[in-house]
Amino acid sequence: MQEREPLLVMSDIHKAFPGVQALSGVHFRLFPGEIHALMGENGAGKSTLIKVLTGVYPADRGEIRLEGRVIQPHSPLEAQMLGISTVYQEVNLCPNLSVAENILIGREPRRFGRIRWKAMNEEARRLLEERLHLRIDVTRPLGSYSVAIQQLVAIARALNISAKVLILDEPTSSLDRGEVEQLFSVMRKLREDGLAILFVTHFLDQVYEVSDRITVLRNGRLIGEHLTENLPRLELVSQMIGKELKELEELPKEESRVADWAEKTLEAVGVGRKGSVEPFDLGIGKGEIVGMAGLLGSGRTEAARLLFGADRADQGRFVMSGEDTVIHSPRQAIDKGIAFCSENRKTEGIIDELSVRENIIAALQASQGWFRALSRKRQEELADEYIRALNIYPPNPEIPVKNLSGGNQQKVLLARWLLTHPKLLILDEPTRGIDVGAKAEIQKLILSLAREGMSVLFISSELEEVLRISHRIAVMRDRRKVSEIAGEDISRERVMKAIAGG
Amino acid sequence: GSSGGSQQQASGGGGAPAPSQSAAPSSSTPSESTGEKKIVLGFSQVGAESGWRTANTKSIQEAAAAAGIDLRFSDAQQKQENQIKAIRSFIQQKVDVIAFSPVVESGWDTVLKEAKDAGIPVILTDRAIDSPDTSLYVSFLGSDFVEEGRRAGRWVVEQFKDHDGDVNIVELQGTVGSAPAIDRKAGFEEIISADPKFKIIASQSGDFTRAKGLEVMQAILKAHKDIDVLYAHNDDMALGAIQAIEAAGLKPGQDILIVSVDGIRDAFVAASEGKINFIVECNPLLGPQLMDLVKKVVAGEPVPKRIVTEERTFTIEEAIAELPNRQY
Amino acid sequence: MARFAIKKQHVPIIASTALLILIFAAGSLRYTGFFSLQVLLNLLIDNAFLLIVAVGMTFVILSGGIDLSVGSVIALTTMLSAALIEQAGWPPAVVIPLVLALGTSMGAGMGAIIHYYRIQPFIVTLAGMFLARGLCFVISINAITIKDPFYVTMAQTRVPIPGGNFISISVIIALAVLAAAIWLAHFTRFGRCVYAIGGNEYSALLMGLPVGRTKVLIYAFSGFCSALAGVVFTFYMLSGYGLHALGLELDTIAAVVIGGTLLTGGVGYVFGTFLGVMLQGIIQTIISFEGTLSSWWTKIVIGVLLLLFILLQRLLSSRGEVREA
Amino acid sequence: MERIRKHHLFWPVLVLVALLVFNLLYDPDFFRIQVRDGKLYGNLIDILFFGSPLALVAIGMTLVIATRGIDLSVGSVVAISAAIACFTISKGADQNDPGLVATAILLALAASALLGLWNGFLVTRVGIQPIVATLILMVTGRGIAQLITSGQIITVISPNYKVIGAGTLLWLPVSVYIAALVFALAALLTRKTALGLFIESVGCNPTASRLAGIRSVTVRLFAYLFCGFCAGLAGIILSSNVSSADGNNAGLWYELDAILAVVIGGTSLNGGRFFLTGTLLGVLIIQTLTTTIYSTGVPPEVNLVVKALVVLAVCLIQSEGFRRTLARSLVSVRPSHQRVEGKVTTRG
Ligand SMILES: Nc1ncnc2c1ncn2[C@@H]1O[C@H](COP(=O)(O)OP(=O)(O)OP(=O)(O)O)[C@@H](O)[C@H]1O
Ligand SMILES: Nc1ncnc2c1ncn2[C@@H]1O[C@H](COP(=O)(O)OP(=O)(O)OP(=O)(O)O)[C@@H](O)[C@H]1O
Ligand SMILES: [Mg+2]
Ligand SMILES: [Mg+2]
Repeated sequence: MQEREPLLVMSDIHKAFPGVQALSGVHFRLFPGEIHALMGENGAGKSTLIKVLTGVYPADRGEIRLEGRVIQPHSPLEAQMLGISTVYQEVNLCPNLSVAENILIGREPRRFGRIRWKAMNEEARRLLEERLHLRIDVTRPLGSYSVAIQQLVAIARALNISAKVLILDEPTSSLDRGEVEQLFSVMRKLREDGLAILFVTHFLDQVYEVSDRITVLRNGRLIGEHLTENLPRLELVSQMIGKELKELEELPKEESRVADWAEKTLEAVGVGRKGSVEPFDLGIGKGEIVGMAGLLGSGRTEAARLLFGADRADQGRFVMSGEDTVIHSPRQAIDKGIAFCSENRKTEGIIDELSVRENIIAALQASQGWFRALSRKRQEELADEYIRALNIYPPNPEIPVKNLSGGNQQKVLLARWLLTHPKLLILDEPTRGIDVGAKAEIQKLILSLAREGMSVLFISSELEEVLRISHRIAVMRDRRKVSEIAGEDISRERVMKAIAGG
Repeated sequence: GSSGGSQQQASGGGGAPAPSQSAAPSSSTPSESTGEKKIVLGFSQVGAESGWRTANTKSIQEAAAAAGIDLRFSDAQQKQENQIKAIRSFIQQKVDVIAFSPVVESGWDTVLKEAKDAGIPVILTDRAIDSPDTSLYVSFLGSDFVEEGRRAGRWVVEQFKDHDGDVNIVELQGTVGSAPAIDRKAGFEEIISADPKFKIIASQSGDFTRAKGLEVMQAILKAHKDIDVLYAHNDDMALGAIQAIEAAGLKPGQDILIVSVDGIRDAFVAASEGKINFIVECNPLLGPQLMDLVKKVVAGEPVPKRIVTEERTFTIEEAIAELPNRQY
Repeated sequence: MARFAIKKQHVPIIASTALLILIFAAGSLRYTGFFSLQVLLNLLIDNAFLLIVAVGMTFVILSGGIDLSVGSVIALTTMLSAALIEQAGWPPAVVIPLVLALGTSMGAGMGAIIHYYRIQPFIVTLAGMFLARGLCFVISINAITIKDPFYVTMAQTRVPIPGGNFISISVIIALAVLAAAIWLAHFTRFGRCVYAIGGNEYSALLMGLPVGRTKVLIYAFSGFCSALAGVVFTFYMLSGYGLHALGLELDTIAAVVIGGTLLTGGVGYVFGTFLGVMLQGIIQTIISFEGTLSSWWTKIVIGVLLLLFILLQRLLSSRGEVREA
Repeated sequence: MERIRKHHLFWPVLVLVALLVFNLLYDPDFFRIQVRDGKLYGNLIDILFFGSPLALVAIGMTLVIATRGIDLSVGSVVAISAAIACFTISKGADQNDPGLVATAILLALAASALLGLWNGFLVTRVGIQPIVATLILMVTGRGIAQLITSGQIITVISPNYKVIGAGTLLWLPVSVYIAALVFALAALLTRKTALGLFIESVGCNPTASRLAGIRSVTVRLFAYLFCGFCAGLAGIILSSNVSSADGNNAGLWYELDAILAVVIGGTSLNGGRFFLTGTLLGVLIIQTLTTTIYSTGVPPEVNLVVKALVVLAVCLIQSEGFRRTLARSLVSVRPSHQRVEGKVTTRG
């Protein structure tokens, strides 16, 4: 393996943004027929390296060679024509176009210049089904599907381009186990066909499962390139974080205090919405963490949205501290002490032009109203506090949030809601795209908040995570709540069984 | 005489002959006598862009009511294409006579041919059209903008005939490209160009409005120190300019002589205070004349191809005498 | 699943069509002479140029941009045609391609500035609007009448339609443009790329679509449509004049938006624009058939009719959506 | 220096200065300001004076645009407000009665605010696209204004009313104070309360704002209402200035100038970040340009060409890409092509 010529070589790449040196002197090699994991903390420069490679940003310095020849793509289009196919970190597709178009636009089947819609839909359907085992109506607009589906569509698009290099920037961040398996088998097949695959993820398991080689970045610098088999986990983590770290997995599992949870923060009784979620009952106790598990599209997100009033429930009622309440809008929910951190950070989360500070205080300020404005000083204090607590990088509250790396944006959203000190915190995929270190920190934070009496509804496609921190797990299947598993009963097998339906 | 004006009903329904599917040239030339059937007149107005125009509209509406003519009035909002549409719909409604004030002179041939083919006679009011085919309309009733400019010019020349040295003139033009602006400018220049001592030192568009007249004049007054005459293409601009002149510490009508066109009431008031020296009238009250014409056309009587409306000029003294009679 | 199932995206179009029929029926009941095919055909004849510009504008708006220069480009086209034909004596066979090329390149120029220098379309096309209108007056302040036999023929030829009705050649041009544009929007790569850019320009770029080229082409196409509309307008008016088509850009934008295209881009249909143009036309027709409105009431009634129509359209559309869900 | 150059107002200020310097070179007297009858008199004062109604409208427009909206009806609201005020005064027995004048002004302002609210209602509650919603009022509004004035120009003779648009206070025109006051009010409202944050966040990402609990409906309603109010105030100033109300022409094309000013000032039509000071600079640039055209005697037929070229120059110079191209072609080191750079431009 070692002796082969690398397919792609990036040498001495530098890239600076105003105020941040995102990449400094990075070298990177990619061999044909290998899966190469690019690792690093949030904001390490992974996505930036990929964007430099594909011509989204020009490099300040450095050289890129593909098959020995110097290339200088000026746009993703040129990169594609050179044989580099990319799935970028945020879902970068067009929500207004149909799924089929999103997969095939630019390469539609045509006859005499006329797009053959039937053939196109057919091809898209086939692609999704054969490669990713996903069966959906490909003529519907992409925007009507959940983030996970959108991510799969983006992957399908990239897979369909006959390329020499395939780049996947956190493609699995909101996929569940089954989908990830599916993706991996496709990736392995492509590897056999001689493709070079660059893969970014924060899931260590996944790295060790598929990758052949690992490159680690830290603060925009190259830390090292290793064959996967030669790099033990702990070593990888300490390379990423820059300091020794004890095994992350050993979070103190909460000894259950079931008795306390009799006092419910919020009870949903027969709450449902036609066409999205069947009526369900769910009560969340004070200080309790309720996990929600289920497959892709099982309706977890939609159930959570009902609890927050983001969509209006057309059946059932809510009870808060023993009294019936209405939750018709996010506004009302917030006033009652409910917070909701959406899975879709790009369109429903960050307010991209505004600064990190403004994004952090947005919800708190909204609940205080127009005239009780937080003073600038107070805002800065709060922002600084949470930037430190969540380790947001770069720690500058005044830069526009859109300039933050994906993981750091996610932390900003978390900060926004933590700041409101809600009674009930609904977290939909809160650790999406967050690095290992930070993930552990956030889990610890959630546990300690629960200990202080906050109720949490925790949704994640990473089952391990749900198992680890939940006191009780609600399982969704086909837009119905099918079971509830609590306390001692929680185990991987039981939950899996409930999810699969049996 | 005045008669009750409540004759106008909201919708048509009365006059038109039985609807036929085709718009092909029909032989039904307006042969009905004026006896019992009311004459239907389709009138397409330019718009309501100025007080002058509103007075014009009002005069036509009142005269139609008085003459017992069923007026179909359509407002083009200053757009030629709307006027063409309106004329098409008059043809469709089979009115007896079409009259309109063209927004511009050119571009009427096609639609007027359609009218001609449908056997509907057309009368132009207020402005002419430049078609070589004069059979497209039966008569043109209106003022002559060039002549108005000439009258203003003649007065200026007369005022300064004993004056040696340059006469510095500021001109406030109407909307760039509009017919009155072009013609009033041309007529004025035609006269004053005879003597090189008359110099137009600044000529800027004031869009026929008071606010613009004020703004433009204010700037011109700063750039030019000795202005003898202000020629404004309409009264509104002159009224705005007067304010600017006063703000500059000068006396309108004395330090700067002011000539303007139209003759609206406010201008007469200003003239009576000595702030406007000469007004060239442009008469909007064409209604009665138009209705006579319509009746004659329908009755098949011969009408002259060109009827110039009666228009006067007013010096300060004449303006003071006229002021009580001004209606608009 | 049924073959006749109505797609959610099509609801606004269907609602608009239904309303148009409704208004026509109401007009026919109220006014004599309204219920005839020729009234409908006149709608086309009188709005042929508006339809053509609106089609071009649809692409611009679909891409999330805006083009304020269209009215002025029409005026410039009429002026240039008139000056070249009547004053310079050039033959129409040279003049028409020339003005079309000029309009197209002006559009392309604006598109290039918008894309490469990242300046907001509104401001660039506003400058284009001032420039084109200003150039008209530089050519001549006066209106120039066109007497060229070719133009006169084009203006006055009536293409007979069975039943004794007729349309003009401009209508044929406009309908051809409409058909071509529908094809362009829905069956070509260019068209889909326009939708993609409107959906999310940055995403389109990352998806490897030729965003720059497409954007320049979009404005070039709009410029071409404006120039073509200018040619048709010249047939209609037989004159060149600097004040022609004043304020037409707003009528055009309104027609497009009423036709269901979202100003934020990415959503809408070219056919919707056709309906929007027809709607504006029919409101005009109703006003002139009404025949008793003073100038200000005319404006008020136009506004109120517009509002009523949009309210009804929204009502019908939301009903449709509910049923679909 | 670098900090100054990066400031978002750097280029608008530079353009304004360039325009003024051009004037100074053309006419050395351009900057001269005299005291005449207890008031300052000169071109610079004129620019402020004639710019103030536009500034008012543009300030309101800035807020609306920041919420990702647009208001095309401002010109019509100007006309309606002028018509109501003048009509009310003209019906009075004593046109100069301060009570009457106050009533007239209040009526006009209330109506304008109401019209703004109506726009906001159509946009937020009925869900009509802002451009169409306000287009309706733009068309109808002129009609309403003319209906009030019966299509005539209503002239009023009321020195008390005239003070607002043509009066002087401490050497400066009263209207300049009014514009300054409203500017201060808007700045205070948006920067000292949380309103500015809410407006920007609603304009940036309406969905995210709703989920963050911001009352986006109220915020947008307020923006339209405020815009209507500002337009109404501008209408009063304009009509008081010429002591008359002209339903057809008052405020004609104001919407375009106002939007232009907002855009020159650096606010994006896609909503989000807004810059009130930038808007003010935009207004001054437009007004200075107008005055320049008038006082340098540019023939009216090429006015528009000049305006077009200046507008183009203003926006090109604000574009970083263009400046780079320009610098490169001036230095002409090596012609290299434009790079795609995503949405990375930062506004400091
Ligand atoms: N457009 C931009 N403008 C300014 N700074 C940027 C921009 N894009 C990225 N950065 C900065 O560059 C650094 C690297 O970001 P990058 O997105 O490459 O991180 P990443 O390794 O992909 O992180 P994550 O795991 O969170 O996705 C970050 O500090 C980020 O704030
Ligand atoms: N076959 C399908 N598989 C998955 N999702 C589907 C399917 N068909 C439709 N969808 C869409 O996916 C969404 C599923 O709802 P929701 O987002 O609540 O699921 P979820 O359990 O949160 O899963 P995810 O992990 O995808 O977020 C719906 O909006 C639905 O339109
Ligand atoms: Mg990243
Ligand atoms: Mg989900």
